[in-house]
Amino acid sequence: MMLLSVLLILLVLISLWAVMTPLLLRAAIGLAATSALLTMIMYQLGAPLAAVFELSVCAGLISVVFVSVVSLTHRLPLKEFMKRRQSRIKRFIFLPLLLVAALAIMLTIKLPFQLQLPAADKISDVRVMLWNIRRIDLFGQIMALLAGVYGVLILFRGRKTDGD
Amino acid sequence: MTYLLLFIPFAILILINLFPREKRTEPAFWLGLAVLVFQAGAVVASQFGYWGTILTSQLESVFGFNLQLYKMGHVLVMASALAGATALLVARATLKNKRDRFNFVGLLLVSLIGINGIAMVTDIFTLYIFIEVTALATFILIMLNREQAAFEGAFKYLIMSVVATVLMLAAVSLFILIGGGTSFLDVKMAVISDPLAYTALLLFLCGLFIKGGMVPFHGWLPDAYSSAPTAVSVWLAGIVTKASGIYALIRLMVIFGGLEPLQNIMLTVGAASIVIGALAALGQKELKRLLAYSSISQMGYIVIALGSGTVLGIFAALFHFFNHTLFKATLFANVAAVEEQTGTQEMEKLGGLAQKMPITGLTSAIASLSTAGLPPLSGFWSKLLIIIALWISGHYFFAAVAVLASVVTLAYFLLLQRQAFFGLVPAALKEVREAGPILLIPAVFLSLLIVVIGLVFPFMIQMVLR
Amino acid sequence: MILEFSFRFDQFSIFIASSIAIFTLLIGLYALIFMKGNRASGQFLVYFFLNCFFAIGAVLANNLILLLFFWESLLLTMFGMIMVGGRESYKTAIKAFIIIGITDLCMMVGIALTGQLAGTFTMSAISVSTAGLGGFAFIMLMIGALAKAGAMPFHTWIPDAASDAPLPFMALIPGALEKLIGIYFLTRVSLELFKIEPASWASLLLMIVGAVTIIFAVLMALIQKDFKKLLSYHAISQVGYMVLGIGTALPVGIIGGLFHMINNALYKSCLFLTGGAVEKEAGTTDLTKLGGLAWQMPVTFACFVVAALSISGVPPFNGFFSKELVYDGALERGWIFYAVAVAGSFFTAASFLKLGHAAFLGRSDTKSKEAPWPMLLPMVVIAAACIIFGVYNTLPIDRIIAPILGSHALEGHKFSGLPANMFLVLMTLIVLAGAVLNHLYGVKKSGKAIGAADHIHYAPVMHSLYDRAEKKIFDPYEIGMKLANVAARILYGIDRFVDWFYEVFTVRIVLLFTSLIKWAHSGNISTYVIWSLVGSIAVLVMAWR
Amino acid sequence: MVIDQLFWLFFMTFILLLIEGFYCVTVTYNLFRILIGLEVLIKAVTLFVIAAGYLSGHLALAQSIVITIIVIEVVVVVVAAGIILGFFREFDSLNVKNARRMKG
Repeated sequence: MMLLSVLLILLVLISLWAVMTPLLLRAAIGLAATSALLTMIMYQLGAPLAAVFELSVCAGLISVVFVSVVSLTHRLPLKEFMKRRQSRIKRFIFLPLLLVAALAIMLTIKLPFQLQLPAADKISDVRVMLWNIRRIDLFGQIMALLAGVYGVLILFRGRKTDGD
Repeated sequence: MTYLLLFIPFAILILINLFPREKRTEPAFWLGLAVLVFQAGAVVASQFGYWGTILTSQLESVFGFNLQLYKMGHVLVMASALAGATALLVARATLKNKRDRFNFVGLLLVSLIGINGIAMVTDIFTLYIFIEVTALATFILIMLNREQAAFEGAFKYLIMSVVATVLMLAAVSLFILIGGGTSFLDVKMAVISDPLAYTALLLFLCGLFIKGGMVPFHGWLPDAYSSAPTAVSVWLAGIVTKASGIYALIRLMVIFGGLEPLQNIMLTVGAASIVIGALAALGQKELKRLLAYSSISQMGYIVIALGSGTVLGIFAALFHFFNHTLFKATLFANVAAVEEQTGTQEMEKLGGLAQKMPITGLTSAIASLSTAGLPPLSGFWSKLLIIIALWISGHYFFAAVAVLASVVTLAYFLLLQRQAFFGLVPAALKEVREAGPILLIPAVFLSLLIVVIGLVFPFMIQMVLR
Repeated sequence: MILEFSFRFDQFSIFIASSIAIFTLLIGLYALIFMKGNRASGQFLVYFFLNCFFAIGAVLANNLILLLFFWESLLLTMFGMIMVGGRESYKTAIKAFIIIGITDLCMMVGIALTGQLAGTFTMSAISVSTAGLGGFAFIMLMIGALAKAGAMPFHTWIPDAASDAPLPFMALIPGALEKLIGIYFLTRVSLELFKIEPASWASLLLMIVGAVTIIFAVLMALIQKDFKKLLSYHAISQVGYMVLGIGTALPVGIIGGLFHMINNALYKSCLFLTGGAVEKEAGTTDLTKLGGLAWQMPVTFACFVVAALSISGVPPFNGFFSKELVYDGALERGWIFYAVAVAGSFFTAASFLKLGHAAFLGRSDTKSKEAPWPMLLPMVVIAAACIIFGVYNTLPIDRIIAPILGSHALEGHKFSGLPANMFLVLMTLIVLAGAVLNHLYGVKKSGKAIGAADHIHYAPVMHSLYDRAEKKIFDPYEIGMKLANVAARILYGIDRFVDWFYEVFTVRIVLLFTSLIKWAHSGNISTYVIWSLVGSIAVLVMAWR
Repeated sequence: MVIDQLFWLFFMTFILLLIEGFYCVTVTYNLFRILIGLEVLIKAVTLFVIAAGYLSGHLALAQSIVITIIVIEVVVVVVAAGIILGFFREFDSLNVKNARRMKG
C-alpha cells in the first residue's frame, strides 16, 4: 500500500512534468517515464503481461514515434521560443493549483458509498482469457493494426505526388 | 452468417493487396462492390432463414466468437451496403489518383468490418473496439486527398474521438469493478443493482454521443464532413457516425430502455440536436457543411425517438436510421456530381443547375423533401412514426419541437434548392453538363428506393409493426 | 394504438372523388392544348394527374393518418405545378409551400390530438366534443381545412399564383379541387368528428370566418385590373359562402354550403378556362388592353356569361339556388351574417359586370380568333352543367347532397326546387338590380360612352367617384362607395401584413438564432472539447438518481 | 475497508491525471502537446482499468482489455503523428491557430 501510494504520486508528478515542460523532446521523454511508472504499478498489482505490453509498446514504440515527430518538425528560433515560453507559463501556472485544489477536495470527502464487488473470476489465466474467451478482441486488434498500416502508407508519404 | 460478415470483407481486403501494383485498382473496385452486394444479399437471404443453417454450423467450431446478429442488425448491415456502394461509385468518379482509389477501397473494407462488428456485438468492450476500428479507418479516409482542410477536420475528429474513448473506457472499468464482466448481460445486472454502474452507463452514453455527433458533443462533425473528399463524406454521413454512435445508442436503449432518466437525457439531447443542427444548417454557404449540420439534426430525430421509451419509438428510430442513409447518400452523391461538373460546392457560385443537370436536380429534390418529411416519400413515415411515438408516450413538448423543426428543415433545403438548382445560371456555368452515369446510378437508385418505400409503406405497416 | 389504414366509400366521399376525377379529366384536356409549346408541359401534366390521385386518396381515406399522407402529398404536387410557371414563379411557389406547409403542421397537431382524445384514428369511429382540448384540436383541424380551401387568412398565395402559375393550375387547384377537398374535410370535421351544434362557439367561429372571407376578398376583387387576379380573389370570396353555410350547422345551411361548393367548382373553373382562352388568343389578361372579344370569341363569351351569371347568383343558374340556401341558414343565425352575404353578392355582381364589360364588350384593339375545340369543349360542358344544376336542381340536391346528412336530420324538409323564402329571393333580385344600376352609373360617370370599355377598367366605381366627389360630397351613394374603397385599402394593408408576417418576421427571428449558433462554432477545438465535457457533466447531473 | 481506500486512492490518481490531460488539451497552442495531453488521458484510463481488475479480482479480464487498449492506442498515436507531420508540411508550424479555419 505504501509503495503503491508513492508510485501513484510519482506518476502524477511525472506526467505533470511531461505536460508542463516547455521543450517538446522533454515532454516525449516525460511521457515515456510515465509509461515506465505505469508499468511498475501494473507489476505491483500483479498484471505482468499488461505491464510488458505497456513497457515495450508505450514506453518504447510510442516514444520512438514521438521523438521522430519532434525531430522532423523544426525548432523555433530562440527569441520566438522565449516569447512563447512566457505566455506558456502564464497559461499553465494554474494547472498545479488546480491539481492541489482537486486533491484537497477529494481528501476531505470520503467515499460516499460502499463498493459491492462481484465474485472473483474463475478464469485467472490471461492467455485463456485473451485467446479463448475474448478471441473477437484479437480480431479487432488485427483490424486496428491494418488500419494503422494504411495510415502509415498514406500519411507518411512525402508531399503530394501526382500519379501512381 | 455472423462470421461471414467479418471474414469475407477481411479475405477480400487481403486479396486486393495481393494483386500486382499496376493492375490492382480495377479489381479492388469490383471486389469491393461484390462484398457490398454480398452484404445486401445476405440480409435479404437471412429474412428467409437461409444462411443460419447452412454455413454457420460448420464455422462455429472454428471461430469461437461471441457474436449475434439480431433483426436490428440487419438494418445496419443493409444500410452500410447501400451507403458503401454509393461511396465506392462516387470514389470511382471523383478520386483522380489511382492509388487513392485503391486505398479508398481498402479502408472502406476495414471500416465495413468495424460496422459489421458493431451490428453483432454482445459485449460492451468489443463494441468499443469495433467503434474504434471504424473511427481509425475513417480518420485516414478523411485525409485521403491530403487537402489542407482535411488535416484540420481529421485532427478535430481524432481529438474528440479520444475524449470519447476516455469516457467509454472509464465506464468499462467501472463495469469490471462492479459487474465483474463486460458482456451486455453483466452490464445490465450491474446497472440495475448499483448506482456507480449506472453512472458508468451514463459516461458510456456520453462517449456514444460524441461519436454520433449529438449537440453539444458535435463540434468535430461539420468540420470532418466538409473537409473530407466527397466520396468519404458519403460514407461518413451515410453510415459511419450513425453506426458508431447512433446504432450503438439504439442497441443500448433496447437493453436499458426502461430507465426513466435515460429517456429524459435522450429527449433533451435529441431535441437540442434537432433544433441547433437545423438552425445552423440554415446559415451555411457550402453544400457539404449544410448537409453535415442537417445530419446532426436528423440524428436528433433518431435519439428523440429513443427517448419515447416505446417499442414504436425504437422501430421509428431504426426506420429513420435507414431512411437517413438513403437520403443523405443521395444528397452527397449529388454534391459530388455538382462538384465534379462545376468545380465548386459554394452555393453562391451555383445556380440554375436543374436546367443543366436535370437528373441530379430531381434526385436532390426528392432526397431533400424526404429529409424534410414530406409525403409520399419515405422520410414522411419515419418522422410521423417518431412524432406518434412521442405523442403516445406523453412527451407533447418534444413532439411539438420535432414538428416545428421540420419546418426549418424544409426552409434550409428550399434555400439549398433555390441557390444551387433553381434561378439563373451564372455566366461561369453556361457550359455545365449532366454528370456521368457512375454518379447518376446511385442517386437514381436511392431516390427510387425513397419513393417506392414511401408509397408501399402504408400497406406494409400492419405487417411491420407486428 | 393500432394504425389501421382503410378506405371509406359512402355517398359523400364517392361524390367528391368522382367530381375530382371529372374535373381533372376536363381540365386535363384543356391543359393539353394550353400547355402546348411550354418547355415543361410533360412535367406539369405528371404533377397534374398525380395531384388527382392524391386528392382522391385524401377524400377516400378513412384513417386520419392516411388522410394526412395524401393531404401533404398534395403540397408537393402543388409546389411542382407552380414551379413550372417560369422564372418568377419560384417565389410564389415557396410562399404557397410555406403557408400550406405550416397549416398542414397545425393539422398534424390537430390529428394527433384528436386521435389521442378519441383513442383511434379511424374517422368513422371518432366522436369528440369541442370542449377543452377538443376545441383546440378542432381549431387546428379547421386551420388545415380552411387553408386548403383558401379562406382568410391563409389565402395570400392564391392571387400571386394567379399571375405566375400556369392557368390550368388555377382552373383546377385553387378554383375547384382544393375547394372540394378543403370543404369536404371541413364538413367531415365539423359534422362527423366533432358534431358541432348550431349554438356553439365553433359554429359561430366558422360563420365569422366565412363572413369575413366573403366581404374581404370581394372588396379586393373589385379593384383588380387583371382578368386572372380578379378571378383569384373571387376564388377566395366564394369559399366564404361555403364556410358560412356549413358554419350555420343547420341542415339548410349545410346543404347550401355543399351545393355551393360544387357550383363554385363548376363556374369558377369555367371562368378560369375562359380567362385561359383569352390569354392564349389575345395574348394578355390585362383589362386595360382587352376589349370587344365577344364578337371574336363568341363561344368563350357565351360560357363566360353563363358562369358570370351563376357566380353572381342570377336565377335560374345554379349559383342562385345555393346562395339562397346559404342566405336562409345565415338569416336564421343572425341578420348580420345575412347582410354581409348579400353585400358580398352585390359586389360580386358589380365586379363581374365590370369584368365582362371591359374584356368582352366595347371596341377591340386586337385581332383574336376562337379557341380550338379541345379548349372549348370543357368550357361548354361545364357551362351546360351550370345551367342544368340550376334548372334541375332537384337532381344534385335530392339525389346527392341531402342523403349525406341522413334522413333524420332533414326532418322531412325539402330543399330542392324553388326557394321557400320569397322574401330572400326578392332581396336578391333587388341587390342584383342595384348592381346593374351601379354599373351603368359608374360607366356613365367615367366620362365616356357605354362602349368605352378600355376606360371602365379603371375601377368603375372609384374613378368616377373621385371625379364626382369634388362636387357632391354628401351624396350618400358616394360616401358609401368611398367607405367601401377605404375598407378595401385597409384590408389590403392587412393582407400585406399577413404576408410580411409569414415572409419577413418569422424569417428574421430564425436568422438571428442562426447567426448566434454560427458565431458559437468558432472552429476552436478546445471550445468543442469543453462543450463535450460540460455536456457530460450535465448528463451526469440530469440523470442522477 | 481496505478495498474502499485503495479504490479511492486509484480514483484520485485517475481524476488528477484526467485534469492534467484535459487542461493540456484545451489550453495549449501546440498540436504536439495536444497529443501529449491525449496520451496522459489514455494512461489514466489504462491505470483505472487495471485497478478495477485488481480490486474486483478480475485481473485476467482487465489485463486482456488493457492489452487491446494499448494496441489501439498505438494506432491512434501513429495516425495522429501522421496528421501532425502532414500539418507541419502544409503550414510549416504546429500552431493550433492554423486549425481554426473552418468555423460557423
